Amino acid sequence: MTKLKRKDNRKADVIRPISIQVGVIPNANGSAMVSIGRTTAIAAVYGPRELHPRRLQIANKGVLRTIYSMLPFSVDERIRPGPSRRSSEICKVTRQALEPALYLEEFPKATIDVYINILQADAGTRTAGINAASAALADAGIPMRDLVGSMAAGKIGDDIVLDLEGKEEEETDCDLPVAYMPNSKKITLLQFDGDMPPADVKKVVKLAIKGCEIMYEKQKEALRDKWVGAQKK
Amino acid sequence: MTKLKRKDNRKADVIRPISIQVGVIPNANGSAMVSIGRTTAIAAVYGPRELHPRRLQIANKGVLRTIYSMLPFSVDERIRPGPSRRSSEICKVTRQALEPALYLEEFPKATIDVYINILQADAGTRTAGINAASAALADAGIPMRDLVGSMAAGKIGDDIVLDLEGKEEEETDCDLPVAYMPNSKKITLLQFDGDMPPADVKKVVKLAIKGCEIMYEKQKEALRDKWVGAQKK
Amino acid sequence: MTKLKRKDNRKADVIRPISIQVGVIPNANGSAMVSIGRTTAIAAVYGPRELHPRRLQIANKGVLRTIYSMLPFSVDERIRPGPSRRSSEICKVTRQALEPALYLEEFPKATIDVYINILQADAGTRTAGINAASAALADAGIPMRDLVGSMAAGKIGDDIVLDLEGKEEEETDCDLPVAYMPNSKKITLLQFDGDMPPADVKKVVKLAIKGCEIMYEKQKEALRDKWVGAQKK
Amino acid sequence: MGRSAEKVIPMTVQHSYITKLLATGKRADGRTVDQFRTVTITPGVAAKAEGTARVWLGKTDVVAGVKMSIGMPFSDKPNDGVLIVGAECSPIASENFESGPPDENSIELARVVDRGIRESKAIDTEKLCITPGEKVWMVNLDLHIFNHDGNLIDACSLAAMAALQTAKLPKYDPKTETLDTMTHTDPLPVKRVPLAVSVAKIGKDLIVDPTADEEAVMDGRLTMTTTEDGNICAMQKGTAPFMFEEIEQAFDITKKKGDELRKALAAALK
Amino acid sequence: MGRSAEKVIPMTVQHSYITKLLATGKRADGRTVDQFRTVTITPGVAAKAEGTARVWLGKTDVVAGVKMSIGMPFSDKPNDGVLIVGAECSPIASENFESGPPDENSIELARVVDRGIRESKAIDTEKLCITPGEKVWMVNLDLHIFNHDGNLIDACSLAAMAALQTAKLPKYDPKTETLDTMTHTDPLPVKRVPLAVSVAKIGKDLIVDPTADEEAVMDGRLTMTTTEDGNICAMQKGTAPFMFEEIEQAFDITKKKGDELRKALAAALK
Amino acid sequence: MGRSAEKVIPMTVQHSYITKLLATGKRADGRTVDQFRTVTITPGVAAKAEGTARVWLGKTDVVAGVKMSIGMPFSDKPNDGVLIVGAECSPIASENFESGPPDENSIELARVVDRGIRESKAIDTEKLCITPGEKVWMVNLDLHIFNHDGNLIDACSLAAMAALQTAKLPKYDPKTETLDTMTHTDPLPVKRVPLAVSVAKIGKDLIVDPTADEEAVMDGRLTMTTTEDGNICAMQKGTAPFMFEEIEQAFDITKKKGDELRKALAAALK
Repeated sequence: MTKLKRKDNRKADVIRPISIQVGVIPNANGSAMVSIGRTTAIAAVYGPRELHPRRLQIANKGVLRTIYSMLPFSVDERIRPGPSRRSSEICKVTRQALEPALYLEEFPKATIDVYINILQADAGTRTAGINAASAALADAGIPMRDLVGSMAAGKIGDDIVLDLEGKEEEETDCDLPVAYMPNSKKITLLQFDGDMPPADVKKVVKLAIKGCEIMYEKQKEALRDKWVGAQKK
Repeated sequence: MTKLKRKDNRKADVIRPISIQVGVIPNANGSAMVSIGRTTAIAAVYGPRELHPRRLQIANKGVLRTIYSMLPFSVDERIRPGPSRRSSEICKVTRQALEPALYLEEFPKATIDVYINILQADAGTRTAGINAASAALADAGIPMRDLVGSMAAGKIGDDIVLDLEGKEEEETDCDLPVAYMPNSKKITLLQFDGDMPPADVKKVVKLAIKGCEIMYEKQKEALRDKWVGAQKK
Repeated sequence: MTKLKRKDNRKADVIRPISIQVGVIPNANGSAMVSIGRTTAIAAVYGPRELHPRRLQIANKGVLRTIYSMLPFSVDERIRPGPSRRSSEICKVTRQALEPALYLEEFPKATIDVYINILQADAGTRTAGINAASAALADAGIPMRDLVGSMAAGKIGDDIVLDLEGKEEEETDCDLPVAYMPNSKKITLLQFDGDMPPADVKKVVKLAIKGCEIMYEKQKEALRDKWVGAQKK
Repeated sequence: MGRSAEKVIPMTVQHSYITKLLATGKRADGRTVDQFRTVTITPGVAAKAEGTARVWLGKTDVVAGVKMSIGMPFSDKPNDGVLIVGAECSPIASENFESGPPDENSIELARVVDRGIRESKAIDTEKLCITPGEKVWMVNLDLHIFNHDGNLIDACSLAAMAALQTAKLPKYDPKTETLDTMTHTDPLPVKRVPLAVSVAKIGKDLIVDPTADEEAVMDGRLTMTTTEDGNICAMQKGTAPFMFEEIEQAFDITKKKGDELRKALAAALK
Repeated sequence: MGRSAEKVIPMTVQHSYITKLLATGKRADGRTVDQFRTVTITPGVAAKAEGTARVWLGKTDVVAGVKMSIGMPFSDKPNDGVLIVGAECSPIASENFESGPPDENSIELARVVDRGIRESKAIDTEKLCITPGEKVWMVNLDLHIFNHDGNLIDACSLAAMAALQTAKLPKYDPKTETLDTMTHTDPLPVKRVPLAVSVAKIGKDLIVDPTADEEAVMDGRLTMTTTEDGNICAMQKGTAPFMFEEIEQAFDITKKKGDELRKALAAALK
Repeated sequence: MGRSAEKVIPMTVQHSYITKLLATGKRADGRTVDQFRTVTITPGVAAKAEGTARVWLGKTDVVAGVKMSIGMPFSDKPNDGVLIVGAECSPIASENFESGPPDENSIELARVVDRGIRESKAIDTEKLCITPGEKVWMVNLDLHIFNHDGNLIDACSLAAMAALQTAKLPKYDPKTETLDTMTHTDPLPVKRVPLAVSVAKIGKDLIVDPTADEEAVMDGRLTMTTTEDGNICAMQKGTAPFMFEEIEQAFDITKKKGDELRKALAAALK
């Protein structure tokens, strides 16, 4: 096995520089901005609020709605605003990654709306979005079973690596994003594109979980920082 | 007049091989698959059921809705899913071809939904669809004044012929689909594209009606077969 | 300053031939056709009538809705039917140009719908549309604070001119449409595309107001003509 | 046409009034069963179009407009110009029409008018070829309703033929491959005059040119498009069923009325 | 799948019935936890397609069809043909499906099937290049549901591979640059057979090939696409969470069941 | 902006509070009538764009981004690059904004910003021509709202000019006709700095930079886009009517405030 050489000289299990800030959208009930390297996601939470139209209300539980969208200039080749097949799927898996953390049964007939905007995209936008959404839900004061950390892992040559950046993602053919609730050890997002024996896939899942745990701690830090900041005032 | 020579050696008043099977979609209240040569239509009936949104309900009668669509790979050049101008018109004339057979006044505020999918298209898809829909409505146990048989006729050279297949339809410039309820002798579908003296048009209508009567008998047979089959079990 | 030479030999402050006729759409509650040179707008008013869907109703006032659309063959290069970005903006400014003339508070939960169709377009379609809509609202017998006259002015070379026609509009880079209620001297539409010192802009606004006053008188005339005509019958 | 027109509960009173009158051979506006309302045909109503006409059948008011452009022929007809017909039942024309993309009724309207023109080869599309397989004239024919008082198909068909017959091609410069839409040269080549005539069935009676009130109570509609030589080039049955004998009657009525309308059209375009 | 399927309030009675049975290793239809329903694969069901297959898993009934055309390659893959997968959960198949553009579930279905084929390089896209950077074959693979009784992803994946393996290229004439869709020549080059197998979690149990009733009460779904050589080329977790150990179990189940399905597919295409 | 912002029943209490304060020359947040909130301009917030800037006016938070590509010029301007401006009032920014295609307010926002840039010829579009009539640079300018607390037009106009002034062209290789979006070379040629300033009318007062609360009670809005040489290049009246004298006052206010903003912009980009 030759020595791993990553584009940005990171070690296999090191995440790009992370910055998380909560409370960035004053109009929202909760919000967060998450940057991981040159990928930035901004999430805002509105709700719980009454769901309209009424025919979509559920009598004994609330609804979580997640809208993921990339700004037109967030990528190399401008993308048109509006939903795409890719973003529809991400909306769905993001919602399913977050739902297990919420007590939706406490909000009958209501909706909790999470909007995720990708400001710059350099790989890992869905996981950055889930981290931002998780922190924003907590920032909104919505009761949660646990925060949800999210991170992808992959493989470069023979090496299993954490948090692929853009160039790496282009060159590898393995991408495995995970979302994870550390308290209950529940995996709430799991997708995989690649071509590998199961044994390798397992290793990648394990490394991704490690990354999720790091993102989980970073979310807690950011929430604590806001709380401490508020206390000081 | 030279001797008629059809692509598939049929006589002028002979329909391609016909197969009708009812009860093909277990989830539906009624269903049927109709093949005429290499044209296959599958129809399913859902309802009578409450019509939503409510503003579309009619106080003293039910509504029949018909949605006709071709599968993308049913034709030579792939067609995109979703409604087209052609399919919108076919939905409308199909609905009007079937309505006279139903007692819609017995289902106030309700809808009966008929979905027609064309699996393979080799001319005569709207008439195949009407035959499938008629058999499916009967299969659903919805009270009917009569079954609706449907068949097109046309002209090749100087000859008036029944049931044009794909190649014939391309070469002729006369296409006249009819739907017909034999008991009351009512013509419930009549369209014509061509360029002919009225006398010829009359002859084509008459031949098409003959074809409708054949399709009518075939529908009855298929319904009887299912009934007998059910009895035997 | 060289002598002004307009394409159609008009003087700077002269409007193209005007024709206004009210009551042109029998089905509507009120209607008007306005031609200014080779620009023709037809407006029809339906309402006040109940607004659907109900969630759009406002408890203590009525809603004015304006839909502006150009017929596909009204311009040199055919335009596709349906809203465009340009027409959306015109719908909005047209609505805001007319609203101040109405007592919407007298029609709680209702809507007044104004449809404006451009039959031929040779510059000045939004102002022609507002004139037609104003006359149609009056024709519908809807109580109004005042009629709304509308006209654009611009600049050709060094000259400030009223009512640019198509060729002039192409060549100038100054277009300033105004709508105006003479009784209260309120400016209800004001837009400007160009590149001029404020002093010049002021002059153009003043000339456009003069044009609005002319259109205002023409509307009154047309309404009087219909009234007198009706009396004679 | 329009959503609520179809939904309307047959107004029993109006229905019996109209049918009782018809039993005596009369109609609410004094016409006989086979009489059209006053037909007014005004060509040249929109300066930017290659051809236009506005048609009134009584209070029904429609306009047709032709715009020409250069485009690609269909691969199976490399030498033929292309006809594209659109129709819009704009909410300006009736409280039953709604904004939005063309509904089922607008689409049927456009397609019935289209088929009559297409099947009769009314436009000499071969003369609209510029470079075979590459460049042909596109004929965009748009139908627009200003006021709906029944019988839209016939009105639109008539307006369409008037617009086509008065249309002139814009000047095309083959060197620069551009159109000069200010200068018009040759007339659009129109060979035949197909016109749609609709027959409405009310009880036992077949009437022509129904008003919106008559359409609201009619039991069926049958449209036939005829040409001057007596041929039929399109048929479309709408709403309720017809008997074979009624169709036979309709052949005669639509031919006779088609010829009348052709005469009125020729007079208007003289 | 479908709006109401997701909205449905877990039917307490049905849920406890299904879980109680599972505690004894049984399922409502008598199957074991790792048993598929009867698998029926019928290729060649639509004459105009380059390849088709209809697949039944019990009462679940889907069809896949391949249409080929000529198009431009993506600029970053100038030598590769293009695969485009679409899916339609048509309202013909369930009262829970609605008309309209593909919803979230249809899109996910298409994308999961697509990824298995794409990541495993099942189609030899380099052989689908006609002129590098300019002309390549486009493979349109459309999935359509006729009856939904659960496990749509597995059924569609199976139908997709059957349709691809039986597809033949229409004859392309490089001189005229036209396709002769009547004449078919070489088979579409398929190198591997990736098949999706979904595992449904109900309580502590992992079962395969869930019916619609079982899906209505399941706690989670995990799909893995495997190839004959034992690799995994796509995974997609749906609905509720999984524990790591459950994922490990799923590796074994999906490999074993994938091989069974591959055997059934080979037999059906013989 | 947004549906409910327009529907809102003028909150009598808030209205009288704001107008009473204004009668004493004060505003709820302590500003004078002609004072902007704190203006923060941060360029370079998105690595993949050719130019970006985020602008805060107090709590109003917007971002503008420029992406460049190669396209066809308009046929009537064969030597000019093309500017395309879009705006999205995303639901992230306010509970009054909704998902979906751009509404009337988003469209007006984009068009007003667009017109100021276009009419003032701020971008030297002739320098964006690569091959006359065939290839020119397309400048896609997208405006996005993160938090709406009033005065979106001014904020977006400022962000737009900051993004344009900092934008650099990606490297274009005329041989391969491809863009290297990793390498940026020359700055986008910007000749003038048009900035929109909106005046809100509340009772008798004209104020600048209204908050969302002030917009909810304002009687009218008038936007003027000025350039450094004192010219006006776009105007747009919104909502309720203005008197001629008020328009005259607005000329002075918008010029003065435009110059202030231009100074702040120059400082931020130094």
